[in-house]
Amino acid sequence: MQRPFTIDDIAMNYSSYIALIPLLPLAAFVMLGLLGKQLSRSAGILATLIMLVSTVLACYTAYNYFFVTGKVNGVYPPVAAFHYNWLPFSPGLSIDMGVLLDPASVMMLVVVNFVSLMVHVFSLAYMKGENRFATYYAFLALFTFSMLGLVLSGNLLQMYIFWELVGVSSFLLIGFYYDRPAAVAAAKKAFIVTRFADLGFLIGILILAFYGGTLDFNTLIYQLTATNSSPLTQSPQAGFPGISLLTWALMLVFMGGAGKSAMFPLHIWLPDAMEGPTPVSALIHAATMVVAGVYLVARLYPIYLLDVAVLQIITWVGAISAFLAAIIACTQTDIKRVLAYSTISQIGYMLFALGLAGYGHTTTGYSASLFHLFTHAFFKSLLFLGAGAVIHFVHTNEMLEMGGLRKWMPVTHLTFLIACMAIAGIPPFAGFFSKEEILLAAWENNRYVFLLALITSGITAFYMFRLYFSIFWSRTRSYPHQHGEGSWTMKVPLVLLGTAAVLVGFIPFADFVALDNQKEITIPLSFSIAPVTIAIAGIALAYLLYYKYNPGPQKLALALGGLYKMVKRKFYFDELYLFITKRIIFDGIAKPAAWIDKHLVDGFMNGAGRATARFAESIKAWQSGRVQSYALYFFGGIIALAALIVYWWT
Amino acid sequence: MMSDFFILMKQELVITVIIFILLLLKIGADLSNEKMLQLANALLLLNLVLGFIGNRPGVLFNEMFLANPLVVLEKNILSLGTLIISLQSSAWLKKHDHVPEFYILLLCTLLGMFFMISSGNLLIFYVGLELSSIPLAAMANFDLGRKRSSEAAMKFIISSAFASGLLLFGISLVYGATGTLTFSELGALIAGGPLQTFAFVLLLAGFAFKISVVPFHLWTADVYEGAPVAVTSWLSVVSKGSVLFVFVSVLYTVFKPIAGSWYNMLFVLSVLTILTGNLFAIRQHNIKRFLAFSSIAQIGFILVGITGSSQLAAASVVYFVLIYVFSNLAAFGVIALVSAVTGREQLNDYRGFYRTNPVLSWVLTIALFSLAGVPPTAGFFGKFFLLLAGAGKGNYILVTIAALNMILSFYYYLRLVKAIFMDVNEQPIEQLSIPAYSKLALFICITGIIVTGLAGYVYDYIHSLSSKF
Amino acid sequence: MLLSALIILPLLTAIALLFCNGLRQVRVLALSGAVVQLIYVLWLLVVYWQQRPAGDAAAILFEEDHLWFTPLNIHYHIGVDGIAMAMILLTALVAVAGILVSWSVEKLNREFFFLLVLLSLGAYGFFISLDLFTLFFFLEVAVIPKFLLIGIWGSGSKEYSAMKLALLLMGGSALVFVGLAGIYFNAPTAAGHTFDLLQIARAAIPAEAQKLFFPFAFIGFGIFTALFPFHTWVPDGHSSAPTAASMFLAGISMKLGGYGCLRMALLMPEAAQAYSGIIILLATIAIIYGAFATMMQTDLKYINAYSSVSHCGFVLLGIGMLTKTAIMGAVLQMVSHGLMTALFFAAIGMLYDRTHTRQVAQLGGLLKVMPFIATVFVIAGLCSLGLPGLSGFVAEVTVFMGAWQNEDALYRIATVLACASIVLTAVYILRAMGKVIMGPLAGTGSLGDSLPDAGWNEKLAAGILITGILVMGITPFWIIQLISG
Amino acid sequence: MNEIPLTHILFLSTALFFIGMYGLFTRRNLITMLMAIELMLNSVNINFVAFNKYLYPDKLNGVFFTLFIIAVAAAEAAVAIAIFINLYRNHRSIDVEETEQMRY
Repeated sequence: MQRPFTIDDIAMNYSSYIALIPLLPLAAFVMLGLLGKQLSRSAGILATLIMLVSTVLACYTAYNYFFVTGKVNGVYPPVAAFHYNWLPFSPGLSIDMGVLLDPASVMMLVVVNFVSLMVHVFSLAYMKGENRFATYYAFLALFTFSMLGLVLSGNLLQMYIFWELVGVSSFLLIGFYYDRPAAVAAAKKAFIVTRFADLGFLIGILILAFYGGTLDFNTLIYQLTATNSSPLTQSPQAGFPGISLLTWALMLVFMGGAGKSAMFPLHIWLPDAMEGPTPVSALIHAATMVVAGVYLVARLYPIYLLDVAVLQIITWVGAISAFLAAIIACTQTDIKRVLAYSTISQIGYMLFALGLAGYGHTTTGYSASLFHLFTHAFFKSLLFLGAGAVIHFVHTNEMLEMGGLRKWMPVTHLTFLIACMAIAGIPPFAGFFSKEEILLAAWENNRYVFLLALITSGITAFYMFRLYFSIFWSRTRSYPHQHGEGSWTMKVPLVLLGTAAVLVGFIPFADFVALDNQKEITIPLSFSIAPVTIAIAGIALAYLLYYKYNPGPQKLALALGGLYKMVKRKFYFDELYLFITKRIIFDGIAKPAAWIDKHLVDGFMNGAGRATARFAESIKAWQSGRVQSYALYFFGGIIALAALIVYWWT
Repeated sequence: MMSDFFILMKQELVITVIIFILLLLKIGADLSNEKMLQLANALLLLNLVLGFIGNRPGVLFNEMFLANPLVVLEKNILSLGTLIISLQSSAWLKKHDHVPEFYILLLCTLLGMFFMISSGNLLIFYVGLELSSIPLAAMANFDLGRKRSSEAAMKFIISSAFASGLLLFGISLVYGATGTLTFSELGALIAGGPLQTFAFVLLLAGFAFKISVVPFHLWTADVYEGAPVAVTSWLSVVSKGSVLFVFVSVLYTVFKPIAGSWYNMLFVLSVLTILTGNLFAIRQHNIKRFLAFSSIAQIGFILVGITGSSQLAAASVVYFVLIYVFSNLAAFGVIALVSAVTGREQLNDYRGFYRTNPVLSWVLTIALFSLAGVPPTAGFFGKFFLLLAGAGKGNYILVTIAALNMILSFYYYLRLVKAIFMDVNEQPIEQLSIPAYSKLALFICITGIIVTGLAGYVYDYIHSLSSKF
Repeated sequence: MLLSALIILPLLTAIALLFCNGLRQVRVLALSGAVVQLIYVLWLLVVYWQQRPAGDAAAILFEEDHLWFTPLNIHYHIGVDGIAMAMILLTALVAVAGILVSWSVEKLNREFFFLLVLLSLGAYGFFISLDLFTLFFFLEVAVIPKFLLIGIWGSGSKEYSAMKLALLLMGGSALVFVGLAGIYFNAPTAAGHTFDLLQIARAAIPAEAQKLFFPFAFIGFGIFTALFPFHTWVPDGHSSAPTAASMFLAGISMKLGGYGCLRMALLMPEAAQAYSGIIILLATIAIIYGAFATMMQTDLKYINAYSSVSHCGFVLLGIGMLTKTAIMGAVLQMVSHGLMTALFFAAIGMLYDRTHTRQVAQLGGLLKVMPFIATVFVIAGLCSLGLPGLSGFVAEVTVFMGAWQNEDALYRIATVLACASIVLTAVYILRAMGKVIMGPLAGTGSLGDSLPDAGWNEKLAAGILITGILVMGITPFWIIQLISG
Repeated sequence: MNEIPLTHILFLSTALFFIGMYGLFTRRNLITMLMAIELMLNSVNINFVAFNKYLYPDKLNGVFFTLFIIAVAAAEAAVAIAIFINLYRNHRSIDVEETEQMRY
């Protein structure tokens, strides 16, 4: 694998404006943060306009990268547009703030900007009348900035920095309704769980950086892939018995990714994160931030390719997450939670697609995964925005309290249907193509995974349409407050995303985003039969159970009994974590630590003081006040000294 | 020859003259207390001034009486202390009806100390010692009506008589072993035989008694508590200082040959002294008694310095005594004023002192900090150099013990500071008007505390003088 | 003379304070003094940049050397290198902020500001002195003002805390003294015995002497910077102290210890090498155990005090790792923690002034009532949990990077444990934040949500510190250049 | 010519010294204690004279010293008695056990 070169003259025609793409939202954040109060209503519009500019720039960059610069001898070269030596540790080792353009990052650039813009527009209506309206947009801008920085970063620790920043902005946005205890708890949970994962990420970075001798992605990849003499690859030494340092490093880095992408068993924060405003969920917890884990693994893919074991772990983590999340999604009644679990499930797809290369047959999973990431961004954000519109209309998250909404909100209904089709993998919607590629990769590499994925896709179709039917069909209710579907600012994003969800599937994605030496992906029509049929079966089942309101579902639930309950309670993961934190961390470690400090360490100091005082009290009789005893002691002293001289020092 | 006599013994002569003047005044015209105090203070000031001019080194009466710059300086330090004390005690003496006697006795002791300091011979040394201690007993009794005062005097006279008895026994043994009483000759003859060493122990005990080294210290607290404040401060500063000067010179010259054994003794004694002083000081309630024990601890630190047995050590001791004069007298100045006006001498009486007397509180606090050795007060430098001198011998165990004991001493000094600044008190000491004399005295002390440390050349000067060690 | 001004200015301010009375005069004087000092320090920084040979952070500038005690060869020798410069800057910033937050101290205000200024004076002197004697001198100068500040103006069991602090620090300086004496007599310099840092550094101290005296000096200084298990003065002292004093204590005074430890480690490299294992052990314990102890605290000031124990552990960790990067990280952590914890204490003080409670359980949702203070609180918290863009991250990641360069397996484990603290910190910070700032409103008493938000002085104070934090967090390269070329 | 050897005299003086010390430790009447001290001083005198006569007869240091001691002892006794009288005025007794107000 030859040194990925960076062509300066290419770099030239980006560096001028490319930095603006993330910096504009930052500017918006600072502006709104400082003088949000003054421009209350116009704050949103301002932020949205800035986002628009940034999006246009992003698209122009993409155009520039893919079509103007184009391929250089067969591949799209990674371009380090520019970098600034931000925090030098030691010669060679430093955090550089830079911009690294390669197909993946450019693709993400577009996605993040576009979705973010849509959310900005949507929120104009959705968040109208919030008293912290400006703050909301400030946080949105902050998040967009951080996400873009993450996407563009060309340096491990730069990525970590923005990784943390997206984490904190997600914390702020989840906790936006800060006076709701539930929201606060969810925000804390999200931050701490991801922080725990980031610990792994950080240590992984330390290992990689130390042995790679650099933090820069390109150089790092070159160092580790080119030279096999790198101490990382030689297994046990310095590492933990049996497992090579490389494995450790990659697993730890993946741990970070798994945390952000809410993979089992670190997924617990994502469903709770739905406490945040719905557009936020659409942006952060569906389209962009949660896929950061996938993006991270993709970034370091050449290194991951060195270590089969980790890739296989990734595969199974992804596959299992996809499956379990899908099952849980079937039992949830809070529409946002359903979507959250479906998000987990879909990201599971992306991750195991990446991992599949571990079985060493084909590496097509890479572009498949990123393709799914790409399409998923559109239809999932669409779903969330649709859900947002619905919630905005009915003022509840409970699907059981909905039904027949198609009458009142046709646009939402239509777009939502499209999105459901897309996620269920019905041709010709976007989801179909990406999912097909993933399934194909699975088929080529590991049949078990393929099987699991197939079943999951069926379940996906089922629960999505369960959702769809119970919102828009089922029994028709009357809603007290009959205001319309919502202003155009809410409709436009839905429509735009809808069209995207229809069209993006036709993009020959693999031509743009692929590994350097990857073979063409061609899906034989015959292959598509099984998935599609299964998807349709799922839809059919959903139709039977939920098209008209009937007692069927309850019966089914009762029939399944304990199983149903276990799934409904999300396999008791939250309880498990609660036990670990409360019983083990707090009661088990922290309480004793505090006790020791108060009673042993501190007690020792005070005890020493008291002991001295008591000793002083005990010898006071010496000073008896009798002049004769004084004289006696005097004489005794002389004798003692004489004795000392005689017997000790001679 | 005759001129020699007048020049070398100038300071002693001046004191003698002053004593006689006071005596005649006492017999003849009876002046009012104010007048008498003015006169006395004026004379003491004169004495101090005269002490600085026209000195030169030399010896008299075949080496019985030595005079050299260091000795002169030491004497001047003592005269300074005397002046300050007399200024401070004016508030108390005003109401007393034996002012001249007080000064006569005071000056007699001072005279004795002078002789002791410049003694070149055990005989003169003994006479000086007695002359400096016997009148002191009488002074301790100067609050004639108070039980405690007379008790203190009794304890002091008995103990000191006993001590001097042992000292004499030691001297007699030295004489028996060497056949001479002159320091210079002794220095050559001392070889460290058992008899000599035992004799030395007795001598050491004699010194240790005067500077109240544990276990020869037991009289200190009671006498300090019982005696009038003026006498207490005199005891704790001037008499102690004088004996220290002699002690150092005798150790470093006469007993140099047996330095090994007395080094070990001082090691033990210093540790004992610091510990005991601190431990007892922790739980005192009477402020004079408290200062007595704290001064014992101070002596311990000085001993640590003395173990260094070098020019550095000698200089540091003299330097420390100078600083000690300022710090301790500043403290005693405030206490004297308070007890003279209100008669309150308990530590608890000082609770909330800052509310009523901010100035006095700051003076007392600075004095305490200087005693505790907190920069930028001079006490810090004094202690630092003492311990450094001690460390010079390479005995870091001793230095560590001493240094860690600073924590203890810190504790009780800060306890008083806490009482002054932080505690609340329903009937605090009322607001006091500081008489001019005390003002002057306190001013001298505080400037001393500030300047002596920060101005490096003071130490340099003393160091240059103590070159003979 | 350039550098002596750093001592002379506060001295003059202090003396002037004695002669003016009335809160108005006093605080204006104190503030103007501090501000002038800050400006002067900034100017000095500029001069330093210009004069210093490029990339040489070890270069000592503005040297002054006067013989002080001839017989002992003690000098008044001052000068600054990059590290000292950074610490001075920190001191100046915190000093101004501290004076600002104690704008309306009611009782004995003259003495209060006098002591504050004296404290800062001690810090300045300490950081600029190149002679171990003056170093020790200023170290102790700074002890007594702490005692009085806590004891007189403090809250809670103030006397106890003040006494504890004074005694432990006294013990620390006693140990330091022994160490210094050992260095003095054992450094084979050309000029005989000397306290001069540079000369001692040039003439290497014999290894066995180092091994004998390094522990004294290091533990002694360590006590000042909350070395486990001598950290017990930190929680009580900080939480009893008045706001400004807490800021000075945690922001400046604890740094004296770290700086001293650093100097000692550089002065006695062999010994530092020999003992680094123990240092690392203690530091790691402090980090983890401090963090866990913090989780169980219910009083905001205790939370911050214990977290200071944990954070100062990073300083010692960095020093103990003995790699260039790690030591750089230690210095960064000193500066960062100084600013951050000062800000935190300031925020807590502001909350306390209004709600009259520091119990987490009794507070809640204050973001609604006092958005500014709440924001300050949040920023301080985020900085303390090492959020990128704020100073904390820069310092910690540097320490980690440097620590990891030490290849010993056990040291690696220590590093990993230290890394774990980023999670623990997040836990306790978010718990406190979630309860006090977010959630339903509580603790505002009868006033309800009519409690006033920060006044101009508090805003200014917070602004200064936040600026420092942001500048360091967003553009760390210049301070890195400052301290390590 | 049977001359008394020095040792005998030294024995005497030492015995006298410790008798005096014993008296000081045991007697409760202050006057008696003072007398005991005088005993000790006298033993010292004997020492000096003896040493002077037997060992260093050429000079008279010892004898002079003795004279001084006697003089000083007299002065000491005078002051001591004065103090005791005052003590008696205050305490109505010169029993050493009575004077233990100040202790600890």
